[in-house]
Amino acid sequence: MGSLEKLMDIFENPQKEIDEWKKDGKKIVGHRCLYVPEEIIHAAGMLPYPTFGTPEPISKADSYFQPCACEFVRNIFDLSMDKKFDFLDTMVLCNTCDAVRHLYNMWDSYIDSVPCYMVNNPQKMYDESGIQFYLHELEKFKELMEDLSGTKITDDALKNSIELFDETRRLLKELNALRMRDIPAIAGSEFLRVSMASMLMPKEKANLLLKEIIDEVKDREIKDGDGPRIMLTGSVMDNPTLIELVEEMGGVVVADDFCTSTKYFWYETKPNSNPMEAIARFNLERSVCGHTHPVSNRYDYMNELIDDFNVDGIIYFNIKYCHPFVYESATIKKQLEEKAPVLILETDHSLSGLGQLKTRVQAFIEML
Amino acid sequence: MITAGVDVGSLTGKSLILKDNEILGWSIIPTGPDSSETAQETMDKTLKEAGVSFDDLDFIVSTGYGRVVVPFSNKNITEITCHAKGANWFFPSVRLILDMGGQDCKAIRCDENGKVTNFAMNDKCAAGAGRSMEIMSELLDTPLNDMGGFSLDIQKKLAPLSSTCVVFARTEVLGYLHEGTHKNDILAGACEALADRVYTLLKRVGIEGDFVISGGIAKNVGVVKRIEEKVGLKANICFEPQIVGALGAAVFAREILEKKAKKKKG
Amino acid sequence: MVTAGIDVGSLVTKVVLLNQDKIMSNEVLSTGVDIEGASRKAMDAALNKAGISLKDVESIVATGAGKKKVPFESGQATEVMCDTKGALHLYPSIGGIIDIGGENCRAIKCDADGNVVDFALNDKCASGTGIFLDAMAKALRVKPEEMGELSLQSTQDIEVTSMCAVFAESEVVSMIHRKMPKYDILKGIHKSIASRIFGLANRILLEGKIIVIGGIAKNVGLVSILKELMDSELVVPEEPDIVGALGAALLARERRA
Amino acid sequence: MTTKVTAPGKKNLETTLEISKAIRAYYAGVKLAKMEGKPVVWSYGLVPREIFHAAEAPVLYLEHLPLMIGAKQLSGHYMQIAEEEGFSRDVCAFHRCFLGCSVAKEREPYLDKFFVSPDLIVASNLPCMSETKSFLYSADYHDAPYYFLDAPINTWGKDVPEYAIDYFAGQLQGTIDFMAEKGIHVDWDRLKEAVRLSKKLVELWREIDVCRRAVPAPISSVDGLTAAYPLIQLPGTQLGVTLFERLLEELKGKVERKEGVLEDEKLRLMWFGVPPFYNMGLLNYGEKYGAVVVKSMVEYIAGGGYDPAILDPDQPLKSLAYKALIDIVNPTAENMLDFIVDAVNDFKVDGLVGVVKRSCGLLPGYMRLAKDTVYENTGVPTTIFDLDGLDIREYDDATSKANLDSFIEALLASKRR
Ligand SMILES: Nc1ncnc2c1ncn2[C@@H]1O[C@H](COP(=O)(O)OP(=O)(O)O)[C@@H](O)[C@H]1O
Ligand SMILES: Nc1ncnc2c1ncn2[C@@H]1O[C@H](COP(=O)(O)OP(=O)(O)O)[C@@H](O)[C@H]1O
Ligand code: SF4
Ligand code: SF4
Ligand code: SF4
Repeated sequence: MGSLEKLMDIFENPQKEIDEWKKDGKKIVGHRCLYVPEEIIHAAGMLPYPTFGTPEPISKADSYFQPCACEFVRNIFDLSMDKKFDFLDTMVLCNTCDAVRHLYNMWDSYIDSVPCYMVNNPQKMYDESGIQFYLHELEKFKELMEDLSGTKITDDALKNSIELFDETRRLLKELNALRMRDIPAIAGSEFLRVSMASMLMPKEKANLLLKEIIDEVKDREIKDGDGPRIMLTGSVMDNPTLIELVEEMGGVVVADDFCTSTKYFWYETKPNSNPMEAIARFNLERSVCGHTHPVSNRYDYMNELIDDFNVDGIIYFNIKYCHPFVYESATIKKQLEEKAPVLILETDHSLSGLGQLKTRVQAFIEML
Repeated sequence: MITAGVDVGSLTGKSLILKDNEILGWSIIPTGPDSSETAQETMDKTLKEAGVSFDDLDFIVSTGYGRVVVPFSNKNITEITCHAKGANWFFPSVRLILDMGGQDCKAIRCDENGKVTNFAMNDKCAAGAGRSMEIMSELLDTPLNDMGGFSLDIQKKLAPLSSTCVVFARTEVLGYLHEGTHKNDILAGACEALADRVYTLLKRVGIEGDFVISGGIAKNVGVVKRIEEKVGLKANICFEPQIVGALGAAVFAREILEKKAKKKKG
Repeated sequence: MVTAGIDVGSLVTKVVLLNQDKIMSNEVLSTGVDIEGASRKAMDAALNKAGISLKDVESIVATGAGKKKVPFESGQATEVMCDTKGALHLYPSIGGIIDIGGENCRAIKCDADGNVVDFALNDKCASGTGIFLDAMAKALRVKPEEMGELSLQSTQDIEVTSMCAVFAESEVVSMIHRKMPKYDILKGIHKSIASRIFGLANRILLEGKIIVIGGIAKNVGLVSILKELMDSELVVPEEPDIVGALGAALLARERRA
Repeated sequence: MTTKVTAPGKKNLETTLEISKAIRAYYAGVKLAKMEGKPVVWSYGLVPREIFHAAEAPVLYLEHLPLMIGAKQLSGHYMQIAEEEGFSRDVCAFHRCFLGCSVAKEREPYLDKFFVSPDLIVASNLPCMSETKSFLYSADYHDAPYYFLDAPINTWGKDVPEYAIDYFAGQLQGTIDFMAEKGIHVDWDRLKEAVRLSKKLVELWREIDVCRRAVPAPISSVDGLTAAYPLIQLPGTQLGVTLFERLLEELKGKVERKEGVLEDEKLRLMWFGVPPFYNMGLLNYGEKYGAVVVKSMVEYIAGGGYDPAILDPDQPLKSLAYKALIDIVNPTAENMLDFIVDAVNDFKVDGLVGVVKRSCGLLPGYMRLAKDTVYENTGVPTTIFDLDGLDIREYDDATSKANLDSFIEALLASKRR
C-alpha cells in the first residue's frame, strides 16, 4: 500500500508502533503538550509519545475531576485509570492551563503504574529571565531522562535530535503547503491523521514516509475541493470527526491551528551553539498556543495562516471548560471577523449532539 | 417556473409552492413519526391546493431538521438560511430574525438580500423551545392558540417558574394550581421564562434593524409581546409564521434554477 | 412501642407502621397535588390495616420531598438518612444504596459500621428519573409496572440519542411509528437512564453490595442493565419503594429510645 | 428566576463592621484619585499588593465589585451582559461579573460609586488562568497598557528553589518599572516598610486564627470572610495592622468569656470552595442543627496560609516572590492539602463542605484530592456538591439544602455512635 495509507493505518492503530519500539526493551515517555521538549527525550534514546484522547464518554474520571475540568483532560485521566497508558515509562506534563495543572495533581496522586513529571515552563515568551528559569528546569528534566534511560545525553545527541525533529516539522510544513492551492492536494481530515501519526511514531521512520507521501500527493486534486475554504482553530483536536463533518457539509478544510498539527510544525529551532538553549528558545520564542503571552504573536501567527491559505471562514472549536480558548474566542472574535466570518462551536471533547453541530456547520457554510 | 419548499420540523411539516414570485399554495401538518412520509403528505396537500401536479415542479428544496430524509427534494438547506430568506421575502427590510420552533430557537442576522451574516442557536434542552409550551398547554389544558392571550391577562401576579426543567416544572405548576393560583398567572410565568431564554440568543447576535419572528411560537402573543418589550422593537409577523422556512426554501429553489439558466446562456 | 415513618415523595407517598422492629402494615399511594391530604389518607389506611389509631403511634418521622408539609409528624429526617437506616435494617452489611424515585435519584455510600461516608444527588435535569420513565410508558402505551419486563425481551440494540427527557419522548414516538418493536425501544430508554444513574453512582465510586430502592427499583429491565454497567453486586429488596418510609419509622423509634 | 430564598449572613463582631467601612473608604479613595487624574491600576489574584501600597497607587482589585454585586444579588444581571459580549458560561463567574459590570451601558448608582476605568493593568496567572485572559479583554476594551506577571507554578512544596524566586522577583521588578513608566513610583524604603507591616499582619492573623480555634467557636466564617479582607487588600499598610490588632482584642475577649456563635455547639464544619456571596445565610443554615462553619478556605487565599518568618524586609522582592509562590492556591496540591489537613486538626473540624463553582478553573480541581487526603489523615468526611458562589441564576436552594441536611444528619448520626 502507498505511504499515505501506511500512515493512516498507523494513526488508526498506533499499538503496532509501540510494540515494535518496546520489543527490544526501549522506553517510551508520554507527554501531553508541544511545549514538552521531545528532543531531550529522544536524545536519551527513548520515544516521546503524545497522548491523545478517545471519543468515548467519561466514566471513572468523573469521581476524581469535577465535571468542570475540560473533558479532554478528564478523558486522558479516564484512559490512564483504565491502564490504557501503562505502556508508558513515565508521563510528562507542562504548565499550560489550569486543567493540565490539575491533571498533574491527579495523576501524581492516583496513577501509581506510571510516574508523572511536570516541566515548569514560563507562560511569558521572549523574556530572558524566563529563559534562564526554563534552562534550570530543562537541566533537571535532562537528568531525569538520563536516569530513566541510563544513557548520558551528549550535546551531539541533542543536536542530532533537534535536526531530526526539525526535519519532521519541515516535511509536515511542506505537505501542509499543498493545501494552499486553489484545489488542495490533501484533505484536512487526511492531513490531521498524517500529522498525528508522525507525531507519535519514531521520527526516523516518519520522515521517510512523509517524503514519499509528498511525492504521492503533490499532483493530486482532492474532489469537491472548490468549496468554501475553512480554517479550524481552538482547543485540542485529536480526532478528525469534526473536520470530516465540515467536509461532508461541503466545506474544504484548508488550514487548522491545533497542537496536533500546524502548531506542532509551523516554526523550527533556531541555530544555537548550545543545544539546551536552542531548545529553550524554541519553546519560549514560539507563541502559538492559547496560554502564552504576549498574545500579539499568536494573533500574528493566526493571521499569517488565514492569509497564506486564503481562508473564507473560520470555525473556532471550543471544548467546554477549556479556559485558555474559551476566553480567547471571546477576545479575538472581533479581530478574526475582520479577516473572515467566524463560527464558534462550543461542545464537549466527545462531540455529543452531533446533529445540532451539523446544522450549525451547514448553516455557516451556506452563509459563506 | 414553479418551485417548492418543504420544511420538516420537529413538530410540524410544512410545504409551499411558488410560481415565479407568487405563492400558489401551502400546507401545515403535524410531523408524523416518519419524516419522509410527513414530507410526502404535506407536499400532496399543497399540490392539491395549488392545483398543480408533482411533475410541474421544476425544483424542490427541503429544510428543517428532517431535511435530509425528504426523498423527492433536489437539495437540502438548513432552516437557518431558509428562515432568513423567507423573512426577507415578506419584509425586505428585515435584518434580525427569531425563529422559534418546537425543538430549538434561532436568532439570525441577515443582509438586504436575506443572506445570513450571523446566527445563534439554543442548546439541547427543551426549556426554551416550543415543546415546553405544548407541555404547559397540556398541563393547564389550554389550547396553544389561547395560551398567549391568557398569559397577558394576569389576575394576581406572575407566578415565576424556578425549575429550568420542563419536566420538573410540571410539579411546580401542579403545586401552583393546588394553591389556587390562576391559570393565567402560571402561563405568564411560562411565557416569561421562554422569552427570557430567547432574549439572550438575540443579544448574542446583536439587536438592530427590522425584526421578524417566525416559527410556530410567533403565534403566541404572550411570548411575542414579552420579547418585544425586552428588545424594544416591534416584531413583524407574517400571516402564517410557520411557513416562513418552507417559503425560503422555495425561493432558494427558484434562485438556483435562475442561476443554472444564466450559466447556460453565458 | 409503635412508631411510624412517612415518605412523601414527589409522586408517591409511603407509610410504614412499626411495632418494635416488626412491620405492622404499610401503605403506598400517589401523592398528587394535595400533599397534606395524601399523607393523611396514607396514614389512615395504614392505621386501619394495623387496626390501631393515630394516638397509639408514639412517634412519627417524615421524610421525602414533601416532608415539611406533613401535619402530624413528630420529627423529620432526610431521605439519605432514612434510605440508609431502612437498607441497613434489611441487610446487615452493605456497600451502598441507589434510590431511584420519581423526581430524585440518589447514590449513597456506607462504611462497614453503616455510617454514610458519601452521597450524591441528581441535578436539575429530569433525564434519569422515574418521571421520565413514566412519560415514556405513556408514549408507548404500557403500564410503568410492565415496561421493565417487556424490555427484557429485546433482541436488538437501539440508541435513544436525545439527552433531554422531552426530546427523547418525541424521538421515541417516531420510533413507535417506524414500527420498531416496543421492547427494543424500551431497552434503549432504559439504557439511556441507566447510564445517567451509573454516572451518579460513579461520582462517589460505589462498590461492594449495593441495595437498589425506590419505586423504579421494581423495574427489572433497568436494574438488569445497571447490573451490567456496574461491576458490583446489586440487590433489590422485596418492597423497594417503602425502604425510605421503613427507615423513617426506625428513626422514630431510635429517637424515642 | 430564583424566588427569594436568599438571606445575608449573621455577623457578630464589631471589628468586621469597621473592616467593611475601611474597605469602602479605600475604594472611595480610588474613585477620588481617578477624579484627581491619578492613574488607576486594575489588578487581582496573587499580585503582591504590598508593591501597590508602597507606591500609594490607587488600585481597583477585581474581586471587589463582583463581591458587592453578589451581595446585592445583581450578579445575574451583569453576567448576562458579559455573556452577550460573547463570554461563555464556562468563564469564571467573578470575571464574567466584573466584565459585565465594566462594559455595562449603565450601572447601579451604588456600584458607580466604586467603579473606575483602568489606566494600567497588572495581571498574574496565579491563582488561575482566568485572570490573565479576562484582563486581556479589558486591556483591549479600555485600551490600557497591560503587564503580565508570570508566576511559575509551585512544583517544589515549601522549599522553592532560588532560581524560581529570582524569576518571580524579576517579574516584580518588571511590574515596578512598568508602573514607573506610567508615573507610579515605588519608594524602596516604603517597600521594605510594607513588607515589615505585611509580616506583622500575618503574625497577627495567626494569633487571630488561634483564637478562632476555641470551642465554642467565637465567630463563624461569615465574620471570618470579612475579617480576611485586610489580609488580601491591605498587606503592607498600618491600617491593616491596626484593624487586626482590634480584631484580636475583641476575639480574645469573646474566648475568655466563652462566647460562642452557639452555646451548645454540636458540629464544626469547614467550607471549601467559594461561598455563596448572594446568600451568605447558607453558612448559618447548619446552626439549627448546632453546626457552625468555623472556617472557610477562601479566608486563607493570598497570604493567610504561610509562615510569616519567610518575609525579610531587607529583601522585599524576594520575600514577596517567595510568599506568592508558596501560597496555598499555587496550583500544585501539596501546600493546599497540608494546609487543609492542619486546619481540620487545629479547628477540630467534623466535616468538610466542598462546593463546586463550575466556572472555576482552580478550586474544583482540589475537591477530590482534599476529600481523600483529609479522610486518610483525619477520618473526617467531605460532601461535594455544585454551588456557584456568584452566579445566582445557577443557585438551587432545595438541592443545596438537601445536601447540607443529609450531610449534617449523617455526621450527627455517626458522632452519636
Ligand atoms: N396556534 C398556535 N399558538 C401558539 N403556539 C403555537 C401555535 N401553533 C404552534 N405553536 C407553537 O409552535 C411550536 C411548533 O412550531 P414549528 O415552527 O412548527 O416547530 P418546528 O419547525 O420545529 O416543527 C409548537 O411547539 C408550539 O409551541
Ligand atoms: N412496579 C413498578 N415498576 C416500575 N416502576 C414503578 C413501579 N411502581 C412504581 N414505579 C415508579 O416509581 C416511581 C416512584 O418511585 P418513588 O420512589 O415512590 O417516587 P418518589 O420520588 O415519589 O418517592 C414512579 O415513577 C413510578 O412510575
Ligand atoms: S488547553 Fe483546553 S483542552 Fe487543552 S487541556 Fe487545557 S483546558 Fe483542556
Ligand atoms: S432539564 Fe429537563 S428539559 Fe432540560 S434537558 Fe433536562 S430533561 Fe430536558
Ligand atoms: S480561582 Fe476560580 S473563582 Fe477564582 S478567579 Fe480563578 S477561576 Fe475564578
